[in-house]
Amino acid sequence: MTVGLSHYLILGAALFGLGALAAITRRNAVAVLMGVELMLNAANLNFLAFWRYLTPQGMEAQVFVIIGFTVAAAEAALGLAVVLNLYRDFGTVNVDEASGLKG
Amino acid sequence: MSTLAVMGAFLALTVLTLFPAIMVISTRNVLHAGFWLLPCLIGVAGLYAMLDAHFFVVAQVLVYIGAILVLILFSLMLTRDVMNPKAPQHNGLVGVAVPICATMSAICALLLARHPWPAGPVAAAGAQDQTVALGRALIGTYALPFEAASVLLLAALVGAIVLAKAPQSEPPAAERIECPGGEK
Amino acid sequence: MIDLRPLIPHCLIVGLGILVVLLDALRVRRNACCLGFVTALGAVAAIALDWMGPDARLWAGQIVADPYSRAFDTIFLAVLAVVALASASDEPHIAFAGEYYALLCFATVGLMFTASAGSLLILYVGIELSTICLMALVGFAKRDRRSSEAAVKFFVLGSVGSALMLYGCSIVFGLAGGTEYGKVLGVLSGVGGFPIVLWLGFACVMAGLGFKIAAVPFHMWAPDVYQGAPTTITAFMSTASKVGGFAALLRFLLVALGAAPDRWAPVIVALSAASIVLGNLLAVAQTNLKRMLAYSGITQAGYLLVAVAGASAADSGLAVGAVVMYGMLYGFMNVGAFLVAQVIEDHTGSGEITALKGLHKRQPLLALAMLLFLFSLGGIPPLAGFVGKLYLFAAGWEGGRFALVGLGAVASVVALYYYLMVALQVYIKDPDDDTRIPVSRQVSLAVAVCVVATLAIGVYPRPLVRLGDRAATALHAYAAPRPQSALPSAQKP
Amino acid sequence: MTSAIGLIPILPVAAAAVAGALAITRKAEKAAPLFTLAATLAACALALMNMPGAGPAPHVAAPWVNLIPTDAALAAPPGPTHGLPPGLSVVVGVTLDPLSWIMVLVVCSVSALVQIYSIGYMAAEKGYARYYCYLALFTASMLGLVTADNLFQLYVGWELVGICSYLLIGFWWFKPSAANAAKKAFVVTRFGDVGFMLGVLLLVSVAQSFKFTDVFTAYQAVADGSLAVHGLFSAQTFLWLAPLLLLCGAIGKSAQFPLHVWLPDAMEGPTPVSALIHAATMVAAGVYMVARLILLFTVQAGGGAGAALDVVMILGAVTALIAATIALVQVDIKKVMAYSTISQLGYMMVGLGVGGATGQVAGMFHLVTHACFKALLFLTAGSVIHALHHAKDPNDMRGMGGLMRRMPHTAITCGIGVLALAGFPLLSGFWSKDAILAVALQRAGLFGHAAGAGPHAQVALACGVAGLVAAFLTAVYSARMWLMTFWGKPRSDEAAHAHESPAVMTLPLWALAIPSVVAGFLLARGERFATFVLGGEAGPSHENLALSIAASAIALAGLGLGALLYARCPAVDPVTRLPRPVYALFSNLWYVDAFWSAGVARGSLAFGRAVAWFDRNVIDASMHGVAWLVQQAAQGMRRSVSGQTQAYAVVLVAGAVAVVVLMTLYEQAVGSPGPAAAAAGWMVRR
Repeated sequence: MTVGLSHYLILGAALFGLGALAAITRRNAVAVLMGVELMLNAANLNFLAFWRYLTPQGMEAQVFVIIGFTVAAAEAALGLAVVLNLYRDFGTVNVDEASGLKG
Repeated sequence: MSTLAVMGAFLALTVLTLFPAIMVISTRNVLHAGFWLLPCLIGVAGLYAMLDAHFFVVAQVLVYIGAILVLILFSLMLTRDVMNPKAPQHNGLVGVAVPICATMSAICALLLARHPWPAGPVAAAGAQDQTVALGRALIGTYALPFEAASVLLLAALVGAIVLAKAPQSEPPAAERIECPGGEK
Repeated sequence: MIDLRPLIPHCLIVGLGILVVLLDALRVRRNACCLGFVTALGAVAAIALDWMGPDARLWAGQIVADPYSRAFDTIFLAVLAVVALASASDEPHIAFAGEYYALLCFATVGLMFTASAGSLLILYVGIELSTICLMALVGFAKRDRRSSEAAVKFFVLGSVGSALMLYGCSIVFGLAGGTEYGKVLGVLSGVGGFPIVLWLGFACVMAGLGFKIAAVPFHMWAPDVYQGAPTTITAFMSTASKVGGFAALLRFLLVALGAAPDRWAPVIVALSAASIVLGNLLAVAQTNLKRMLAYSGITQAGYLLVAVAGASAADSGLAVGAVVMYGMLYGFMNVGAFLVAQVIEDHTGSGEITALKGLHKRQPLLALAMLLFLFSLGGIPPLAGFVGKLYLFAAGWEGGRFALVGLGAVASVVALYYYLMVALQVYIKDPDDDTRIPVSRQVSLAVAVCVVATLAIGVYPRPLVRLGDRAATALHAYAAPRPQSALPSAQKP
Repeated sequence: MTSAIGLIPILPVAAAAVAGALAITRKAEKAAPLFTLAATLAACALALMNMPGAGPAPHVAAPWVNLIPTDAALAAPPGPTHGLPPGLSVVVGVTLDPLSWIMVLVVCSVSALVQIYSIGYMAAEKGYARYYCYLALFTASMLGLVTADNLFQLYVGWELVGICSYLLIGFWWFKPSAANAAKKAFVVTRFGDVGFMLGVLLLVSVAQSFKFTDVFTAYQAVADGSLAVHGLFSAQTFLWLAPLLLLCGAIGKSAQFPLHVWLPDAMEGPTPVSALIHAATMVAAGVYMVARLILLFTVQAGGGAGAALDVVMILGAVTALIAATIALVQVDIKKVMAYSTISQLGYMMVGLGVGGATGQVAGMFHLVTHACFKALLFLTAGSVIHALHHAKDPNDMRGMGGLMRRMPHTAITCGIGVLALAGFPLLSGFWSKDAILAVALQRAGLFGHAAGAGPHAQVALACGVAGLVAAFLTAVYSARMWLMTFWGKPRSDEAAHAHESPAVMTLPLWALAIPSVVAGFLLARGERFATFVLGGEAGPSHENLALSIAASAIALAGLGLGALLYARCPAVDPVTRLPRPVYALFSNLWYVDAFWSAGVARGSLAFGRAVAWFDRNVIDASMHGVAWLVQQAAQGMRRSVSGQTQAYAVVLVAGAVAVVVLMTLYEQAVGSPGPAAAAAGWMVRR
């Protein structure tokens, strides 16, 4: 049995689900950010697997991954600033404690 | 490399990726979760290597592990003193989120695995050729998304600076503490 | 050599963003309101430049400049101009005024990319660019706890939405070998018409776009974020950003998935019905003006989706025209309503609907403007909202979505209830305090622009109809060169 | 000169703008009526100068907008469309055919008189210019509605009338009851408007044009089978659904059972506004619309009997009867008149329900005469209330009495109005009511037979009889109202010291009293009216002496009964001081009185109370119930929006999953294997 495209895709799906789970269930905002990074990693893995197995001559997948990296970096930078702000105003970094807006 | 060795390497990398991912979710200590992210990202870099995406192996290590992860760990340490170690680290949504995320993963995995993808890997170009081609693409066909991504980074930078910079006058400390739902 | 003229307006707006930061940093603010005016003027200039540029498809159709994209660009830039103008009076109080306008400009560029996107790559970049800018802008009022909370919420949900969308893009890429819409369309002509996996990609991309347009069930962020964000940003988000989502959605559905409308239509119908019902129901119960407008915005997204659903069955021209038209007039009337809300909130410190009590005594012209916006949102003739809704429902009807149009009609009645509740406060209730509410000249000008547009479009919609018409023709021409054999029914041997 | 008729609806809008400017700037507010009155009179003059004659009716039109002009749609290959064609255009136009012309005159004259009257009535009120701004806007909307030559304009006018009534009923916004009444009027009529809008859309989708003439042609073609109906409906369904949807609009606007609940509450507005709403504008819109589109109600597949007309007629009869009984038990003078209006609108519907030109003429005739005397009645009521405005409840008839001497002009003109309303022989109401009863009973086969399509004979008979009963009740409550107000001795200090209103208020009363007396007679019992409306053709004759005598008798009997019951109520009985034999005679009469009280009157009073109870506790309550349910559901939903970011994220992710699942279900419904089925198959094969 050889390692095929679907193996990578299944692994990506699992990683995506785990990332989503982290983003949804962890209270700490930084941990939520980690979950989002895992989800983005899963998508990047998908892209590179497709690239390798289906379009090794094409460039779009790699460009997409670069964009994915950029977005991840941007979100990390901005996200941490947002968390810092939350900490300043609420004295906490737990996402679920900032729930004054509702209804 | 023999087929078996490839399979073995893949399985090892799978474990290296998924087990730390599970630990990121489940471990109580957030700082430990941050550290668990390291092997996970390294595992993904290994997978990139198996896919012959040499540039991205380096990029993964530099960008994710070198920059993002350090940023995350740094901010975890910055805010750690406010985290009560006895307070729950997970919200009440675990019971709902696990089935939903599991369903999502299962649907994705089943459908993607079932699809009749065109056969077999085609030989990939060497590392140097690949990188050259990527560089050309980024100033050629894909110049626009590349430039747009640079604007995106600029915007994120500007936004992060604005948000992170302390306001001129801090609100009084007393006001900060009595937040709704602050006492869990 | 590639003709880059179609990208001049994009470059102009990016340059404008950098310029205002520099102006701010170099303290070239002789007049405190200078930055807002510069931004507004730049936006208007960009509209003119945009329409002077040639039609083109650049880089293998990744980005398309045509009347369709220009019509939407016009909406984004007009909203940018009005919002920048309205923010100008607050400029001395904004801590980072230059950065504020710069981020608005960058967000607008991102939206312009989404309207021009001919591939998921550009679409994703555009959506991310606008979302990241808005994340920072939502949290801009740093000393306001609600602003910080809204920023966290928008950040967490926006990141999850963007991750879902990227994952969806990867699946579509895997199927098509590329994300240019023509390639995606090619997948549909392959074996089995609509590959099952494409659903997965579609669902994930739809989640990202649904987040942008705030349609149920991807809407949960909207009320909280709208309420917490600075009101000018809310005005921008609830109009330009929402319409940008529709610009991308229509092109994606009608071009990339244009050969399988019967497959995606049920999803659109379901989202539309759910948005209309839930948005209305929750709007009824609101006491905060911005929250009420947020839920009403969810309902409005549902109305727009009625036309999109209509585009699936019949010729799409009417639906595209209707969406362009409604996008434009919705921009004006909704921004206007939020600007009035901002004036009231600044003055009274309260965002509750009751803060509008007796507004007609405290500021009669502003009260009249609010009444016009509310009636227009409620779809009462002869205001713009009526004509727009007529078009949307006509498009839905044309597409055979009779039940959905019926639901929309009934919902319009219910919607009147909560719009009238606000009108009641403005006109019927006595104010607690009789002092006049001051309105700065800049805000007056911005509100006046919205009022004139709301009235003019309602009384004489012809020019806007022409605009929508041109946009529809352009999209039609863009989709048309694809082989008709791409239709699943035609490719049977 | 003809082209100037386009100004008829525009002039009052301009005047409203001027008045609005005065209201906002709060300068020279007293000048507002000059502008609005001038505009109204000018519109009236324009109409008079362009009276439709033998030739084609005066008409101007201008293309306004192509509704669906997409080049893409035009370029597309012809495929199945579901209705609206590419290039459907709206041509705005003003027409002055006889029907419109009459309405323009009625609207302008009533509006002008109300404006004059309001100069006195509203003199002490705040927001004087605002009031005139609304009045002018109201007039303009109604003029736009009645001069429309197409459904689009009709619909726009329809909605504007609703908004204006909202603004006017809520004019005294500081009274919570006024604010609520305004909201109620708007929301309740909107329920009907939904049906109306759907009906318009349905008709336009089939006719592919907004113009009345095109719509009629298309409708006739569908009935003949020469035009197919696309979409959901069969031709048969379309033929009954379209008129009934339109009727929904009329039920709301013209306050027909069961949507009449808004109208009595609408009395919260200033009284002259009530006069305008009840006589010429808001409520007349529904009747006018049905009359204008009567062809749609009459034409049925294969010339068969009209189910739609049956509905119109029954609805009208039920409304007329119920409202009349309720009016019997009211003590608020304006409430009596409100229910009376509802009842009379029911009458008009009965007339329209006969169908064809006959029904159209009968309904419109009553609309015109009713406009005269009901405007008169409301203005007199306003005069009384104005005189008693220091009283705790100036509307309560129990606090009135004896105003005849204090306010002779008001009392006499009110008396004329009451007699006209009751159908006193030879007054205007007598002729028009008689015409309605005559056409209804003719349709039923009595007094000669009517040919052509129309409602079933049994229905017509029942409704005609109901009309007779209602006529009797009308006479009773009319007499009661007048006697309680003006007769006898004052029952309160305010009534004892009331003063006649100023000339600016009494002159309009006399101006309305004259047509209330002579309008019916001049229009020669509806025949001259019919000839005019039908554009020169001689209208069918409904001359029937027997019926006229019967109707007169019923009206007189009702008035007499009312007099018997209420002439004594207002004060200490003067007859007790009469010589004994005469008193005995009156005592005997008193037995008759008691008999009637115990029998018919008390019975009908009880019935009236029961209906009022039903009205309040069932119909009103069900409206409130729906509102309550929505509120509860909304509050429940609201609690589920917890403010927890990650709960929102769950919904977001679940939404994406749900989209995939939804597509699976849909695919299975249409027969191809969805992802779940495909996945299951894959597992089995492994």
